Amino acid sequence: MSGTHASTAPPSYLVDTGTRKGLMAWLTTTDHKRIGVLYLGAMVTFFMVAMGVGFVMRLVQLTTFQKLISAQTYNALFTVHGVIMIFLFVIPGLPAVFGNFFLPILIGAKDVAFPRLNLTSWYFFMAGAILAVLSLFTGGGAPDTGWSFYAPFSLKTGTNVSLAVFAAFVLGFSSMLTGINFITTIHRLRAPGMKWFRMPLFCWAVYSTAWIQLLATPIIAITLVLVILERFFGIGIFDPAKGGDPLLYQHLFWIYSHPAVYIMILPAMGAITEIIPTFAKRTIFGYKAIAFSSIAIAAVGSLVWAHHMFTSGMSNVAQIVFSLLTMIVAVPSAIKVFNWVGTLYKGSIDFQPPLLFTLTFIFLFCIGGLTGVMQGALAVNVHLHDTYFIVGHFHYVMFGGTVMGFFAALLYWFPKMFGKMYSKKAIYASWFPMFVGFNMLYFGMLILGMLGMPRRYYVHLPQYHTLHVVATVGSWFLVLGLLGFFATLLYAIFKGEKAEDNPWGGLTLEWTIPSPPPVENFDEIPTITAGPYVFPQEAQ
Amino acid sequence: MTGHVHRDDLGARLGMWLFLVTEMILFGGLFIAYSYMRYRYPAEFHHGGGELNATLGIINTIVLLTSSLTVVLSIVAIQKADKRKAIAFLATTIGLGLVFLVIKGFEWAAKFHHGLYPSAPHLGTLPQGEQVFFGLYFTMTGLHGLHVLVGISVLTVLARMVGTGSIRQDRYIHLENGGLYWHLVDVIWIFLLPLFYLAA
Amino acid sequence: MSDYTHDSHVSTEHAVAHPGYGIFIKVWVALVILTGLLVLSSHFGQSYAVWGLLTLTPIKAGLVFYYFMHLKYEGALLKGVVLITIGTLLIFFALLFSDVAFH
Amino acid sequence: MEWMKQAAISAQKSDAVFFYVFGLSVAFLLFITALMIYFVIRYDKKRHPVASQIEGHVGLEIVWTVIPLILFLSIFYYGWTNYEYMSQAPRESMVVKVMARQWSWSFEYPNGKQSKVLFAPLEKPMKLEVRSADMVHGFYVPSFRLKIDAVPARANTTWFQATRLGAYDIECTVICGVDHSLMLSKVVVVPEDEFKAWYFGGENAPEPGKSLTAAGTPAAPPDEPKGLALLKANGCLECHSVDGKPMVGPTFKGLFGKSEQIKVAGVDQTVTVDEAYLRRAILNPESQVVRGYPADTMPAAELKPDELSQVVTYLKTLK
Ligand code: HEA
Ligand code: HEA
Ligand code: HEC
Ligand code: CUA
Ligand SMILES: [Cu+2]
Repeated sequence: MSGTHASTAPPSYLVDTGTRKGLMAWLTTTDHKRIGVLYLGAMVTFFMVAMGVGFVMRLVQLTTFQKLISAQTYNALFTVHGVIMIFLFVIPGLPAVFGNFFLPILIGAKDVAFPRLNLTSWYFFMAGAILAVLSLFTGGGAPDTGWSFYAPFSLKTGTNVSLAVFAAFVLGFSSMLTGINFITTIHRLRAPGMKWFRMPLFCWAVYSTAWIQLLATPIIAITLVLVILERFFGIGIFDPAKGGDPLLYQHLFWIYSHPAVYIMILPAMGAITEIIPTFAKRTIFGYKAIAFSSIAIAAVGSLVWAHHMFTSGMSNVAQIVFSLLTMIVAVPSAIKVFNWVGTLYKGSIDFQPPLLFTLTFIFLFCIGGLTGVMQGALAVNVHLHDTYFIVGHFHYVMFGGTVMGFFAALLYWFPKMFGKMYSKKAIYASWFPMFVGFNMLYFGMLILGMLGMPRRYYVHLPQYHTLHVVATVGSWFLVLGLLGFFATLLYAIFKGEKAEDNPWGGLTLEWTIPSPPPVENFDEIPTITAGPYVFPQEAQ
Repeated sequence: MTGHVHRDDLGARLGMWLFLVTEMILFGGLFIAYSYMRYRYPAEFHHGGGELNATLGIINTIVLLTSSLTVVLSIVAIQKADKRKAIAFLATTIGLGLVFLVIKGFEWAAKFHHGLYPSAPHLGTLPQGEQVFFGLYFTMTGLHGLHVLVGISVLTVLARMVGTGSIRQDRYIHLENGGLYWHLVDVIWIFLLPLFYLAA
Repeated sequence: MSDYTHDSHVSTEHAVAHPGYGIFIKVWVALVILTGLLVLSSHFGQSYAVWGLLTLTPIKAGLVFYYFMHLKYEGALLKGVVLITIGTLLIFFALLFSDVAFH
Repeated sequence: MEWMKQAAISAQKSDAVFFYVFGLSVAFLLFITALMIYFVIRYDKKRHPVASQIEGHVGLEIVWTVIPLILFLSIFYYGWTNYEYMSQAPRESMVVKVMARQWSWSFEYPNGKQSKVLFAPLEKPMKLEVRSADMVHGFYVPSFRLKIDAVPARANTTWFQATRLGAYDIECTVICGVDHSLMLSKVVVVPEDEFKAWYFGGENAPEPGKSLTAAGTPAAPPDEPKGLALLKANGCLECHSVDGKPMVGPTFKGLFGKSEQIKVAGVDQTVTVDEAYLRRAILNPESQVVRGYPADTMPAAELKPDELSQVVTYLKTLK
């Protein structure tokens, strides 16, 4: 790509400068920006696959595909869909792509603390991904337990659970190593004058996320090891036939997997917090409130896991404690939402695609969050648990939240990452079917759940058919919009206009360096003298 | 990057400690499982503990404690630029680690001999709580043994590095970090001893 | 060359005065004695054994952390890291027992 | 939606909380959305070229921390107290044992009577003790807004008091294998006297609520062989077909006299299916596992000797 004025400015990170060229240069890079792009490429690929799987599941629910796809295959489909989406996309998603690319730049550093470890994390990620794919075709075939691998079914089923679980274990390693790297980076590599409360809020979000990754991921790692040992040696800890307890499995699984949902959403919230001030042309409302709410989500988020087990037969005391804690964890999210809206107040708003996706994020996340609160109320949970309502809830938060946040961040930082600008009109045009389709699909699921449609069902009872059709048609609009979105960006990478260094008028450090950034980020490490969002009082 | 890396020993130790955080939580998950099950089956755990050889467990504790000591001593030696002593201390640690594994091996062999291993026909006839006890025993001591093995390998590499001089008085962060790992393995064993061997 | 220095360049914060051999040997003696006490307590019956487990074992672990692992000589950051970890584990235990203990 | 009308007290309790949270949620969602849209239009850079640099407002932060907190706590409290009511069965409840297995439900009443659908008298409390023979399953009656998991080696309890006559779906909500979505049954709520007539009416008492169950469980035709009826009653046909259709277990069609490849204690062998083989396969399925089928899926049947003979006799007729 453009390295024409190499004599005047340092070459961009996209230009090979070392002894290795082309693909090899990328696969051996320790540049945090290149690693971010490697993650991006890998994730888009897996994502497309999982998207296709989701699409096919909708067709099954139209009952048109039931001759082609057996019940066993359907069970494998939702397991694969869930595993890929969760472990290969939304958990690593924003930290691995944008955290890697922008965290060092945002705090004025030249790279992360352990660049080689960073590349190792990517290789762990790829190894896990490949194992996950292998598990589909080897052994007894694709796992059919759902992404939660509940014992004793996961211990008894003849499908290839062991390999899939091992893949998740390896992915967990990747996640932990990234967490170690980010915490150390933030503690040790901030530029002179970059005090904690002068950090952009995305860094706070990534920092909180990294702590959850460290404190929760090992629990899933050991749990998955136990599942494997159980399958191979029958150690009997989860197997009721040997005195084990399936509920212990559920506890251990959710001790990680609930905090994991905050691993997914926090960085997305962080990205949203960067975008709003830039387009409102004003400072963020309530900097400290947002920073501390990230920490609070990380802290309290680790304490609510058993709200996934209200109907499992655990003790009454535990039900009450966990329902209470679930309500408390919703407060910091509410604080963030109100501060975001407050930041729009008396701004001078420059409406651009990233802002559109940001507002979409807030709207959809609120629906997701509010449905979450409904499930957290005990009397309601006994009705909604394991129905399509849950499926609706988590698609709203994960897709409407994390993935929309991902899209917003991608639109915001795309010109910086690739030095190209996309067609804004095409983005607006693909937003519309995406938004309509999304709500048809997932609001349909919420209603289905309220009417008692259980999740993970290959065939549904006739009374649910109409809404299933609505949802499926919604998924077609959605996919249409998504394809438009990706086509636009892909086109822009190769044929887009050259982007300016600071197309949006942002104030954080990444906008002070060229697009795409040079290898070492900064010619000279900047000295920071003020907070991140200090716009001049007068109009520019 | 390599060649002109900016050196930050505190950063390196922070990274190592964060890694140890994950190790602590990893074993923490097992301790959680242990206490959950012990609460359910107090009598069976008592009984199961009686089947273990407490003497071997205690000897192994002393072995590991001593090996922990020799690791710190080797750091002190490096700080005093006493290369020969440092290597000697490391070699002692490695030796003690091997002793630990050998004793552990005998212990496991005895259990296998008595049909006390997961899925053994004999174990299947015992009360369920004892089956769980032995499941946990093999999992936890096994995972710990694996860590000892990794620790020995790491220390061996470190001893070599001391020999070649890449670890020396003004640059011994790798040795410190390797030592931290070894101590954590020791701490885990400190907990395993009363949970299993002294449970009776 | 490393052309930027954010704070103290080569940071060996505990470079001040390295502790000598003696202190560690003393700690080791203490650890062995505590192990002896632990074994002893387990001979007096179940409840002593449990109390021994709950008190002596953390003390032993604490000694290793504090001296062998040099926490004594580290700043607040690393001490904080360890405390956060232990706190998290304790909370996991407590919450889990809100289920197991009330059946 | 006829089928989702509240049919038990638990449904009223659950819905009350639901509508409370739902009302709050709609209000907040509309408020936030309206505010966002208004700000984006009102403070567009054309209308409002100079932004005000407001850094925050402590009072507001407190307001929007405390108000949601109070509301959330009220949701928790309301949800908890109503749930408390839903989970404490009255002392006089009739206790029904619910057994879940791959992939069927069965119910056993205090006097030993058994059924495949759950019969319940109107306006009388019924306590359910839910167990599982294999995997975790979920016992769910949408019209009662009631759910409890069936966990192996554990008895979970819940209760209901039906307030409406009718037949309501029972669904399994925890993924438990291929036919998870077919693990269905019905709760049939009948007037109390009709229930009593069946409950106290001995072995041949007609099942209550015939008209209601018609959709769910077809009544057996009168000339059905006794062996077939036993297969149905014991849930064998959940996994085996009599007409050659592939299901979880091997089909019974043409089984007798066929040569079968089996694994005995891990060793492959080929045997001819005779009467002894059938009896072993039924009473002790783990002793000889048919090749290509899961080893520990089939539960050992609990058949009396004469019942077993009838089953075997019937199986021989399936050419
Ligand atoms: C990104 C992922 C993500 C996020 C952020 C959340 C956020 C929340 N989730 Fe969700 N959840 C999942 C992903 C996520 N969840 C997944 C994947 C599952 C299913 C797993 C499976 O079984 O497969 C699940 C399941 C799940 C359950 C279990 C359901 C069941 O199976 O029975 C519960 C129950 O309490 C729950 C609750 C919540 C709550 C209270 C929040 C809160 O954090 C939400 C807080 C946000 C808000 C509340 C909105 C903004 C606030 C306001 C606008 C303030 C004003 C509002 C009021 C005063 C009412 N979730
Ligand atoms: C982020 C997570 C995520 C996303 C985006 C989706 C997207 C979709 N999901 Fe989701 N789904 C889950 C996570 C997700 N899902 C999980 C965890 C489960 C539970 C599994 C289980 O039960 O165990 C589930 C279950 C689930 C079910 C329930 C199955 C059942 O219970 O029977 C259904 C039903 O139709 C469904 C449908 C869809 C559809 C049609 C899409 C999509 O096809 C709609 C189209 C949208 C997309 C495909 C996203 C596009 C985005 C990209 C392509 C990103 C590109 C990447 C980069 C730029 C890096 N999903
Ligand atoms: C949960 C599913 C399930 C149920 C219920 C079930 N079976 Fe089976 N059955 C299987 C499976 C799977 C096999 C093959 C594996 C094996 O041999 O154990 C099998 C094998 C058999 C065989 C041997 C068939 C052959 O091809 O050799 C017979 C006979 C049999 N079952 C009879 C019965 C009877 C009678 C009942 C009811 C009392 C019953 N089964 C209930 C799953 C089931
Ligand atoms: Cu039984 Cu699902
Ligand atoms: Cu959760």
